[in-house]
Amino acid sequence: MTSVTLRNLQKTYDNATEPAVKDLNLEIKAGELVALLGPSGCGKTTTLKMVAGLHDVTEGEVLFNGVAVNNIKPEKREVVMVYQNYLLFPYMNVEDNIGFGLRMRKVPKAEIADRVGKMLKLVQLEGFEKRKPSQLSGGQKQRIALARALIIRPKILLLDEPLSNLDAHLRDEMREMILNIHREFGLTTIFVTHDQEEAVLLADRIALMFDGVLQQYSPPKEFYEKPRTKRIASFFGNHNRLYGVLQGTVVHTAIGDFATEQVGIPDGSKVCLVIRPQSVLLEHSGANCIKAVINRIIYMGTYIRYRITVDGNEWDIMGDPHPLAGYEEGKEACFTLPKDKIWLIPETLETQETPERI
Amino acid sequence: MNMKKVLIVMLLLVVTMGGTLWAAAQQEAQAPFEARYKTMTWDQIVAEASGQKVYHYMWGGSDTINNWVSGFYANRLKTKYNITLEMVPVTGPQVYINKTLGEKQAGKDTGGAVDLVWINGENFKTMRQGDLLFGPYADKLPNTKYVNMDAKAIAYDFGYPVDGYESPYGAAQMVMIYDSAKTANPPKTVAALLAWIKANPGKFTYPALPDFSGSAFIRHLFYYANGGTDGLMGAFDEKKYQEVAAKFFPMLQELEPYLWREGKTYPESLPKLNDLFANGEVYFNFNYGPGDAAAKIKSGQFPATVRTFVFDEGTIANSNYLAIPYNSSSKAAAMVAANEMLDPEVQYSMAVERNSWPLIVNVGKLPAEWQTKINSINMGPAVLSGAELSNHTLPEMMADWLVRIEKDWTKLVLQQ
Amino acid sequence: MKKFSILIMLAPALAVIILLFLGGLLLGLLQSVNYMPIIGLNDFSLNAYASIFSDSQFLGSLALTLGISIVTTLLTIVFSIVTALALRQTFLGKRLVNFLYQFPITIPHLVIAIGIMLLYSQSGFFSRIATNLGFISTQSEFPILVYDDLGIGIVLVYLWKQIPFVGLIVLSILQSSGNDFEELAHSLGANKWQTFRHVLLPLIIPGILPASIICFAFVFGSYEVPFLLGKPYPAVLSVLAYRLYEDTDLSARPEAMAIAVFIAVFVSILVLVYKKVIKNVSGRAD
Amino acid sequence: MSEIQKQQAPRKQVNIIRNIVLLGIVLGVLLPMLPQLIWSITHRWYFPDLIPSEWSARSWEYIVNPNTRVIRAFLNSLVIASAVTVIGIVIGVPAGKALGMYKFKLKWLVELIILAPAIVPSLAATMGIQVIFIRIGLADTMLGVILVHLIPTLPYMIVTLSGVFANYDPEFEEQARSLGANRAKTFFLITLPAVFPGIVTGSMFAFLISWGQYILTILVGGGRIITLPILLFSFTGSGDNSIASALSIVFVLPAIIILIVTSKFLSGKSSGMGGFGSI
Repeated sequence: MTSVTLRNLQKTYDNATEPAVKDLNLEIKAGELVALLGPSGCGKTTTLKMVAGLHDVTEGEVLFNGVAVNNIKPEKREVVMVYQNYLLFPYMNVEDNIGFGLRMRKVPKAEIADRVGKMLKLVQLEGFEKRKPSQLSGGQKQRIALARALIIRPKILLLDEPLSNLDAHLRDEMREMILNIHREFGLTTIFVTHDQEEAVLLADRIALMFDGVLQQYSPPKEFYEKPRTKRIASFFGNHNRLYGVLQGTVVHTAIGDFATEQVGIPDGSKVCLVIRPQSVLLEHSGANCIKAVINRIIYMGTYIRYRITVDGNEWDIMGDPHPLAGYEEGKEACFTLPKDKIWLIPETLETQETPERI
Repeated sequence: MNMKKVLIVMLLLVVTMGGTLWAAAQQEAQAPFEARYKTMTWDQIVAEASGQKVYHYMWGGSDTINNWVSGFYANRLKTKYNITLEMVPVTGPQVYINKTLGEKQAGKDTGGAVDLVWINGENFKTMRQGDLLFGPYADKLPNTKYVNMDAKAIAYDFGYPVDGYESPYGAAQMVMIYDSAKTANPPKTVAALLAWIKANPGKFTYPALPDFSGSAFIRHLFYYANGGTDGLMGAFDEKKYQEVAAKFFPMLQELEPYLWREGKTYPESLPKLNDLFANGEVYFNFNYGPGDAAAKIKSGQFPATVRTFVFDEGTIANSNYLAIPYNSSSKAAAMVAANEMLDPEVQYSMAVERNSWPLIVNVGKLPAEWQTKINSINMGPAVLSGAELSNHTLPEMMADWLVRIEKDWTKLVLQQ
Repeated sequence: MKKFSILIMLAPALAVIILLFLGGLLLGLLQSVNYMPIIGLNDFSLNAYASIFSDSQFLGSLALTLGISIVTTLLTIVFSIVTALALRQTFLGKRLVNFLYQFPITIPHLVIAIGIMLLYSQSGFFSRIATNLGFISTQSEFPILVYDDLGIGIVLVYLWKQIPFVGLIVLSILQSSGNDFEELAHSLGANKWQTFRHVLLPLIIPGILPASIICFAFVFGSYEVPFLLGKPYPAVLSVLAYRLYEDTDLSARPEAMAIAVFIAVFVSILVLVYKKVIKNVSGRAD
Repeated sequence: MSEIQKQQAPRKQVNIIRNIVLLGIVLGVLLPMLPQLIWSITHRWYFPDLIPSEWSARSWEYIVNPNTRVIRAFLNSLVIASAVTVIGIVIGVPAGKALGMYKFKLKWLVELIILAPAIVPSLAATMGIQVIFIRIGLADTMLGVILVHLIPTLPYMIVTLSGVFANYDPEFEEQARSLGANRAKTFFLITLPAVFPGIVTGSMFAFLISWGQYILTILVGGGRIITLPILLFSFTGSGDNSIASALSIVFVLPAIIILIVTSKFLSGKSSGMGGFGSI
């Protein structure tokens, strides 16, 4: 079991002016399954390759179990990477592909055959030994690539966009397999993805990166409920905003005051109040209430979406799929923001970021 | 894809091709020149030549000669007779012989590619025997009056009767070439040269036969092996050949270890030997043109200290000729061009501009004005005087001998 | 309709190649067996073949031609891989070196033949340098690299032309997939040599084999360079064939044609064998 | 610290090897092209001098002298190579498209036939066909020379283009047509730009193969069609290094221009160089 620590990690490519990864600090516990999440070009794959030792580190350190591994060659790190496009060696059959790492370690042939057999069983592809990669489906290729990585019993498993090349139904199957394998082997696993849903479904913790900078590192739930910035909030989907100033536990806004339970933000801070559409209640409970005209009502099957305008911002609100009396298009209605569901983002934090893109 | 356009372009292409074929198929309606020229006056021939184009195939490896033929000579023909002369530079005579031969084989008896060639020796004999030459025409050329047409070295080309199927153009005589800065006293007999070669291993070679000059050099050794030219001047004689060969080839084989690169290889042409000589890798060179060394000094290929000599027992002399292929389409113009080559002014220019020496014309037969002019030419220290050359000439063997010597040389010397 | 339009699209190309090329080969074949009534050859005979195969000059030429072609092809493969591996990395002046590397593709053989002669002959530039440095005292001591027994000068010219041609193909293979496969192999525990041996080489070799075959065939049948830089004896097959074709004795022509036909058949068989082997080995039948 | 040094040592070594290879490339490419530059302005340069003892412009005077027809040979070469290239494009584009985009019966045979001249030397075929060319009057003509030059050039043109067409998506054309472009507009605005890099590479091959051709030109042109290689050959045989060098410099000029123009097309994936992998 190996923990991974990234300390002040920085990477600047030879022909680039801007670093691809900036001053990254990350603690990954032994046996943890962590997602590196972010839009393309955010530096997540670069980070993965620095952990693997495939890219040199410009500054900072990669530590395994507290020991720096910067100068250890990739083939000696016992870290193995599985690529998005599987990269099965086209001129080798399945058996040879899986056994590759063992052959490189000069493991006896009999043992290789034995371990390859076990691996094929693990990935449920027994009998495929002699197939060529060109005769395999995408999901099968992915499983072979996984088997090829696992057979060398790595300390750390790195997955680069493991599900992105698969069809929707294969994706579920594969996700199950990754989770099962992770559970069974207890491997420290880092995977890269641009899909927040995938990250949420798989990871113990998510490291979200924008433009080479780590934005937030926490369990998936917190990204929904406690995003550190508006941009993070946007990245994790639909949310509603309202701006105001915090006084004690109350946010003063142009349309009224809202109580919150959040602590730690200095008095008098300008804040952005954030709340998820499903957290807004369709009821009038006196406190934390908004009165607004319903612009549109859209029936979505499992729920009904209400669209209102709050202090110039468009809000979406999710309600039960049963129409509610008094909540009709063009009429004014009441919406309650439960104070434990309100999350405040201090406006100062936004200034260190690049302009917001949604 | 725009199929129509492609089709149209293809169609145009086919039409162009077809047009060319059709044009080529259109033969001249007039009676062929070869049926009429014998009864024509020279003026009529000159008149017919006007406007014709002559493709003159010749060896194209000398900038001075190329320049002279395409410049002075071609310009003169253009202004004087309205004849366009196109020099076609080739690597050797086999190009145009084979070309004419191929045309004959393919049945192209008119409109051949070649109109005028620079030729002599076995090549002439090959073309003559293959019925590839037009003629006899030489007696129709007015300027042959300046030449001793009856002299054996002119009336017989390598012992083969010319019979008017080629007209003389230049005289040639083998001269040995050396660098006076490296060899103060060159060996002036064949025997002395052979001794010198053995005393200075690696410093002598000759171009691989059938190179023209290499073959000429070897023939001097053949004469030497025979002890002179006795018995070699007639038609090929197998018994005589075997007798001389029995001495000749062992002599060459014995010489091989002392040659450049121990005789394992030979420069494949005279220019390669020139290069070796110019760079001091070998100390001797030779050339059929007594003025050639001077030309190479001028162009910088040879050092200024280069000199020439002839063997005391003499060196082989012969003549260069022009000939007209049987299927030339510009025979009249080719005749005019061949005649113009013997014009005193042209001969003078050849000596001065391209170091062609000695001249084929008998200077004594020329108008007095040109006699003085030609006699006053100073060819420089690298060129022997006309008298020195003419006092040391040896005759050529008939081509049959050459062919046999070359064939056996390849077998017994080169491939050993 | 579609069939028809495909035929039209192919027709011009096929017409040119079938008429000129295959037709030419057929005519050559007919002339080699002395049968072409249109030019007065009526006596079918295989004498030309009998005579070339019993001729030591032909056999010597064949050996020389094969030697030059094989050595050139093998060295081209080795050096194209070595140079492509070096060029793949980033370094100062990469653009310039890349540009230079493409140079030989466009430069005609003749020019380089002259350059090689001026550099490597015994009176050439390197010989002069060696003399001036005192390594040798006369030019005869300089190794014979041009007009030599082994065709070294000829090989040098072809290497100059072909290494970048094949090298660019290697480079494109390396750039399209080589990097990822290489990283993967490292992460699976292969060291540099193992990665090269088990990953890059198997990726490169099938990719450049076709180009190498073209190179081999080109060298085997080309005329210009061996004519300029070769010895008169033995000469490579194409020079020998053309020399016989040019012979003023027309009876040598069937032999010239026989050699030409031999070259064509030999190269064709080679390519067919290659295709067969490729099919069996890699299964990438196409 | 010591570990860092240990790790950097082999990398340095690799760099040294790489730099040696790079130096080899630079010298290897440039050296055989330099002697001509010096020789072309040399008057006397004997062994073992490292620099000529006398200089002269003789060779260049020879080149520009209209009598020597170097310039005309240059123009002849240019006309022939350009014609071969244009005809090559006209024939090659449809054939390349057919081979690159469609599957049809006997495709393997068509491919084999088209590739054959790239593998089997053209000398054999040209020697065979010469006698027919003489008979039908194509010998000694420009057209004849252009036709035989097509033999070795077409395979390269077609292979390059079929490689490009294989990567070409015909749905772009459909899209353009559905957006209102007519056939011609579709061809010029969609098809042509997409296959342009392939046409450039193919043209480059065609032009250069024709440009460097000696033996086919002499066989069919019979010397009457004088191109630069023919002049160059008669001088390399004559040992006049100065003129041979000057001629070879003239000979190489278009190649350098072509390289500068096409360089960016050569290395890219779109170049169709990959087409050679399909043989």
